[in-house]
Amino acid sequence: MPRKYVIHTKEVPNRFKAISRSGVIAWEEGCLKCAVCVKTQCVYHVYEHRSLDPRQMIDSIDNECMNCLRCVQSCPKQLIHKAINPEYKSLGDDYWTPDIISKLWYQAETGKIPVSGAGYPGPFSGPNFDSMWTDMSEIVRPTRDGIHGREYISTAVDLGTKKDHLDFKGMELVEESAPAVVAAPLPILLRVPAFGAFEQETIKGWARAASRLGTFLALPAEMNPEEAEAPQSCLIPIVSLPQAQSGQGNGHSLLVEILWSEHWRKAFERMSKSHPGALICVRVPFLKGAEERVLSVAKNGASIIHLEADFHGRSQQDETLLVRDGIRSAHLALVQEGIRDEVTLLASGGIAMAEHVAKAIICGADAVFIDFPILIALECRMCLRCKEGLSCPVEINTAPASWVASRVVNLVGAFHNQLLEVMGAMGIRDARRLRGEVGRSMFFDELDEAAFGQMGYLKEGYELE
Amino acid sequence: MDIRKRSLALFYCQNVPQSGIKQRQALEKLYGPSIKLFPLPCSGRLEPLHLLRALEEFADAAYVVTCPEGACRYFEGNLRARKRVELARKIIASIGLEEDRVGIVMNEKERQKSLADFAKELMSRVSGLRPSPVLRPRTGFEDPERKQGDKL
Amino acid sequence: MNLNSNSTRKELPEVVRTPSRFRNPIGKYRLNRTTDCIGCGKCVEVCAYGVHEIKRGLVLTKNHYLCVGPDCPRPCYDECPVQALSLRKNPTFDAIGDLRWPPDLLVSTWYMAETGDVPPASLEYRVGASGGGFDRMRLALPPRQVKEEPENEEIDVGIELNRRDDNAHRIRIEVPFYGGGMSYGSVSITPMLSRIKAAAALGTFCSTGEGGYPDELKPYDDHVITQVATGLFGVREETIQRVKIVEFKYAQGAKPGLGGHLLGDKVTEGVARMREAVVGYPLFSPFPFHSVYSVEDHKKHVDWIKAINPLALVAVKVSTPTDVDMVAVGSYYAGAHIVHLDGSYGGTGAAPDIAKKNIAMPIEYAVPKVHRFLQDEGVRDRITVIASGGIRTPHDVAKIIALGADGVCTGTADLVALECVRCHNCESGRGCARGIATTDPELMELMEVEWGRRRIVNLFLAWRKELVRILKRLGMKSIRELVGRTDCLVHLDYMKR
Amino acid sequence: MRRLEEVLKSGKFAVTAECGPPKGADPEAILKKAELLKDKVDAINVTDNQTAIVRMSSMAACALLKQNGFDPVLQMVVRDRNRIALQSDVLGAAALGIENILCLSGDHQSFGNQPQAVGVFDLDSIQFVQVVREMRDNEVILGGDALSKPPKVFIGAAANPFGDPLGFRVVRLAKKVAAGADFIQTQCIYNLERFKKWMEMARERNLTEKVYILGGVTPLKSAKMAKYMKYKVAGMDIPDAVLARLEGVPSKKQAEEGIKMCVETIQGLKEIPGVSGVHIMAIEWEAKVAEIVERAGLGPRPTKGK
Amino acid sequence: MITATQKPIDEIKETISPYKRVLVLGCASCVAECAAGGEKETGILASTLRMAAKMEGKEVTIREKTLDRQCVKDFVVQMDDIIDEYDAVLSLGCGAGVQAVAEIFPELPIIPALNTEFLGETRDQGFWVESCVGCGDCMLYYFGGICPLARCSKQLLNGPCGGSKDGRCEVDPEVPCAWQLIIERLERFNAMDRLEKIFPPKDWSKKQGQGPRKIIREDQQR
Repeated sequence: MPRKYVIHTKEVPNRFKAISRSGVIAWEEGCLKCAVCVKTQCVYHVYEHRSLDPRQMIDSIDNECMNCLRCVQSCPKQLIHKAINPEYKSLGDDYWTPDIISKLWYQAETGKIPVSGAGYPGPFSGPNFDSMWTDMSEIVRPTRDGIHGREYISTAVDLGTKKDHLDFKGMELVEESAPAVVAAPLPILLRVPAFGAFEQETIKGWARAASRLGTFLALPAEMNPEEAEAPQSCLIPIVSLPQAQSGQGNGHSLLVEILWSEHWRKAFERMSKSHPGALICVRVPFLKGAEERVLSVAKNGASIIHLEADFHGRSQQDETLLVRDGIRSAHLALVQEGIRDEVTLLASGGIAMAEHVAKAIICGADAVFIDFPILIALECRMCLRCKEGLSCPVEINTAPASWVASRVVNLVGAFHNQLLEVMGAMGIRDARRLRGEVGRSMFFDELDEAAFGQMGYLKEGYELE
Repeated sequence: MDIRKRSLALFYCQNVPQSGIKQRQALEKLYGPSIKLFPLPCSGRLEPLHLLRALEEFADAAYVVTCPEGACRYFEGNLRARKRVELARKIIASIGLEEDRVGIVMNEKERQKSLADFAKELMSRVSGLRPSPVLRPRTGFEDPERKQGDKL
Repeated sequence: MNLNSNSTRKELPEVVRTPSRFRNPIGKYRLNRTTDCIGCGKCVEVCAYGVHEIKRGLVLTKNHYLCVGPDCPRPCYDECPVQALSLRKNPTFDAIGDLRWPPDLLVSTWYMAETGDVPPASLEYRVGASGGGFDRMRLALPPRQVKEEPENEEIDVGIELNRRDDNAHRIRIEVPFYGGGMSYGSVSITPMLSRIKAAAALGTFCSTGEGGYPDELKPYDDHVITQVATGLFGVREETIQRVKIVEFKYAQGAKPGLGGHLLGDKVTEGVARMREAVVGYPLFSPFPFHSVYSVEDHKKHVDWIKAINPLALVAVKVSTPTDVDMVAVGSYYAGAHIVHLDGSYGGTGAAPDIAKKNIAMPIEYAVPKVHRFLQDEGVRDRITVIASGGIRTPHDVAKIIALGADGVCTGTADLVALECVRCHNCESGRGCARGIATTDPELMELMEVEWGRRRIVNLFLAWRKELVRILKRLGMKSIRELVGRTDCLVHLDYMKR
Repeated sequence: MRRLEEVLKSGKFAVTAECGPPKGADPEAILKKAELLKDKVDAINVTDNQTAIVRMSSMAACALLKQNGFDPVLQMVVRDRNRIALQSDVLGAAALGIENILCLSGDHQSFGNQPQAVGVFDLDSIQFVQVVREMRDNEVILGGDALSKPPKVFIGAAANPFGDPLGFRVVRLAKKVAAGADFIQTQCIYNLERFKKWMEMARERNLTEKVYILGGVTPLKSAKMAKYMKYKVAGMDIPDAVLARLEGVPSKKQAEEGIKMCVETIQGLKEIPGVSGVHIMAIEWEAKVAEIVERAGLGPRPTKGK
Repeated sequence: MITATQKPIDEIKETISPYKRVLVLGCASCVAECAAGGEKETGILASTLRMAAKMEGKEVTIREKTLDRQCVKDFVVQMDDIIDEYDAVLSLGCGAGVQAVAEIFPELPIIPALNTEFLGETRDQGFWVESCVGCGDCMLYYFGGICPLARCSKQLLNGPCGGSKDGRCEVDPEVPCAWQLIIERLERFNAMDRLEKIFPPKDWSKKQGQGPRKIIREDQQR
């Protein structure tokens, strides 16, 4: 059994005031100044802690209110109203919802998993990963009690080709020159996001986080920090074809990523020569028919394939193609071809929450890259201002590497714990066993059709209520 | 006249037409660092201190845009904002700053203006002001040294 | 010992109007009164809902929340001689609730808990806004003249819980629902007593949850379901012998596949004593029962209870995995009287967000699956199927019964009756700021047992009334006739036009 | 014996008038005014910084009048002096031979030309009446210290039958009587009906048997003055009919009409049981007092004293 | 409560002009109730002064802090840690607060920013009126709960002066005649006889005279 993998987290405060859902509007004029004012009774001390941050002009009353409405409901002159904080509403977009963003902030700040009471408040189901449920069972398929550490659940995964048999030469095990697999203690790899107001310092921080977590950070080769600044073995340089031909990339890499193109083999061969110690991952964009391409890449010698969707978890080409289905098709294609274990399938794009990690793996990925979450961990609001050339409201460019690293460790620590929660509930002790386990999951389309498909007939004259 | 030569802190009620995040960013792109936009759940949330701190920290002028009179979701938020703005104007006048550095514009019931209309109107209105004597040495919007997170 | 339940129908309790504990109840509308008001009292006179009040010559709009808005037949704002009144939507209304419990549902539940009646038409009290499941299903009611509608008095919404025909108690509940488990510790004794006293008044039951069986509940033993969960907190032979129904909790909808978790802050002295634990330390229930890894193990569990209390009904509370149907049948063969399916979208307790929505299936899928499977197995008539996990309205009750359940368990609805606003902060700090899910002595004072009892009774009387109305429209005399009648339902997404 | 007390005690209808001291140190000014009233009135009230405007002190003016053969009534207000000064001034006045003191609250300092002044109001007017009575009758000052020689003064107080609330006005009169007032001079009477009512209430309480009430009158010079008094002067009650009557005559004749009305009022007062005299406050119009007295049939005054 | 109003800004600027590092010190008690010296007003004043200083090109440090109560030394000493950073304190406390702070920090100039006005009640939104003079010998029983010392312009104890008309005071028609109110109230509960007696001269020594007044409760003392 591998050594127990624990991510040590500690609270790392925000640099800016986090934006939360609530807003309080309290008229001061006409206040009766009650001796026992509802404001002083606030369980969360919102009014006592109220302050104005003049740099951001943020009034903390919007950020600290927890929406219990007691002040609204008890003020004798009804001087207090509730609103939804407009800054909150404007966070992110339809995919990166304010709820997801603020929960990511929370995890990066505290390293804790988000917990709340009173049931699930969200939609019945939704697109992509939102229309999946994982399975569990209480009696006939016993689970193990791993969440609180009473039993060990392994999240480790192997990247590379897993041999389905051992080669012997006489009595000796054949040692191969190149490493067949690289181990990662958890199925989460970091990746520098496609855009963002980050700097070299930020990348340093991400690299340190990857190193502390024992995982990897994929980054364009030209961003590769100096050796003194970050351990090179945790970096995955992303090398373009011209770069590959000029022999770029660092010599210590265990993994190198190249981009798929018509001529990817050329780059692949060039890299294999210049980086004999590294595994080469081929990144395949998630386009229509991507599974064919994945298959062909696999058959042509690549041991790691990275299926890349856009940051909303869709095909870059066609918005109706969802990464969930892309992973499933690629996985199934490999299975059908009988070469599933010869390649590692990585997925990226739209992995926003810990549940997406588990679900992507269930759909067939071995591990996933997370990109924007490691930016959001740095308080990014997904406002995309940086894309427009506007200043970053949370000045990510000024964030010190140590802070960046700790925030990302916290986030991944929380993701890891949530993965344990899900695996524990499913009774799965090893992340490698989770891959492709669609039998341990449920899909909305099938369930809904089975349960309600027959309920479409309205008899003449009947009324709906 | 280049209307971007003075900086404006613009507080606005989120119920002002076309004041979503897209429009807001478009304005920031258009006017660059000379405008800073602050959405409020209601203009009545604004306190005089918000205006003063904006003037103190980064803005040549601080204005509030509200819903039309009688159309506040919170019944009287904009009326309260008006009184608070009046107080802020008195305060800055008392130290010799032009009253017009602070002001309130209420939307009109009949012909509702958008956030962009207000931004344009106010940017041109404040362009006539002399540089704020409070912002010396002139630091612009993006100076990270300005941190005075004191209590409201 | 009386083995037969009392077959005569119990008298219904009376509605005692029980307004909000807070000064300003939240409603959908607000009336604004300008200073132009001349205090003539016209508004007081025209309003049929008691929104305005005149006191010492001063006219006050005291009960904004009772205003029915544009539906009002005689709007005060039209009749005011000086136009001092205007109607506006309450701005706070939009800031409460969520997709499962949108503001309309919260406010209408509060209305029912206050008045014991369904709210005026301006409030949507039947479906939520989650966009699927119950919220996309509608009851299909026959044209009025087609079926003969029975009299209200003829309609029976009660159900029998023991359908095994064994030696255990015959128990009939007067409404097709009982209270789901909320542990002592997750909530204080006040809501617990309120719920159990309400259950007693309504002729039904309420579960203790897994936190033990406080002495305060003793007078209501006949209406208590005591829970045996994986943590076995406060479980003793004596408590099992006290009750008529014992519930095994294998899993719960709030966090399927996970054990209960009580944060250290909530483990106060009383809670620690009850659970035989240490003050201030968090308590985790293991998952699952480590003694139960098969149906055979499960049978041992049931036999254990039967040895201690041979007359008790055994309920088995399980979650909704893919093989929920197998679990249900297994429970039957192990000797359970009730299988209680707790869907993944329900739950009142604190749970990791990841567990709330992603593990196990919603109750809407589980019930028809189980119902069909039990029918195929030929044992559907021998076991009572109780559904829970997202039952918010009387319409949800009717729908889930039509999908194949016999009855339901309520949880969140009770809390909403007690003025939960669904801020979801039950778990943090001192617990519920509104004094419901808290063990903080100061916050507990925000609520009184009698108030809570009345609110819950009122809510469920309103539900009952609504169920009677629905059955009457369907031409059914008993709620049992509705079980499995999916033909009474239409799902909007599959509706053929 | 002092003239005023003597006239009143003899049951005759008394006549007093008011004289404002000059805004200067000239003794002639006050004497000149008094001269106009000589033998027309029984006593002359000297106001104490009336309407809170600084003038020659009432005590000095009274002393001058006394020296010149008049019977002055020293008006003292509690606005400007605390109890020490008030008591010492009472003793001083008595020593100077001043025999009548009218104890008043005084117009509020904010009305005059020294609005920043502190209002003392250590004693109120009723307490002051009581203090003077104690000094005179029991020969003690406040706190009980004995006096070597008590001030033998005739104690007056003011009453305003037109102030609100009417019901309490008589209570207040009763309190002044109980405190020791010997005579009462009232606010200017234009509303005779209300005055009659007030008198009736006073009679019911038997107050007219315990105190001499002098009705106050002020001749109106013009409609303008009437208006001013009606709307601007505190405690005045000028019925609309009075104003209308003045306005009904050409402005040149208004002064004459005012005097006529004043005379009529005095005649009316004479008819009211319990009214012991009239107090004529001809503000800066002392020259007309003689005419009013004559026309009201009050002259000549009984001659006595000095 | 004690009411106060802020001094004109010019006067405040003048009085703090010699100092480079000024702490603007609010008080969350009475003066916060009357919107003169609470946390909010303190923030506004500090901001205003900083702007004024910048306009004059002065290099000064002005920061704000609000104590729960300036007149209770236990709260004042909480500033001990930060007080060395300042040359002067601009206090938005009442006169008592200013002096209590001054006593704790004898080496530091404590400058008042408020004019302490009176003991008052909140009559309406933004409207405070004097209702007690702190005479040390309460007579409200006799006067039906309305104090003529505080509310009659002439502090009359034995009934209204001649200027009371239509229930208004002669000094200011905006002000109701206290005596009118007293009489109305006493009539309402048939207690007019309380006014029949003559109230003797007030013993003012309880209000002022022998230096600052003191209250000593031995049972409360250590």
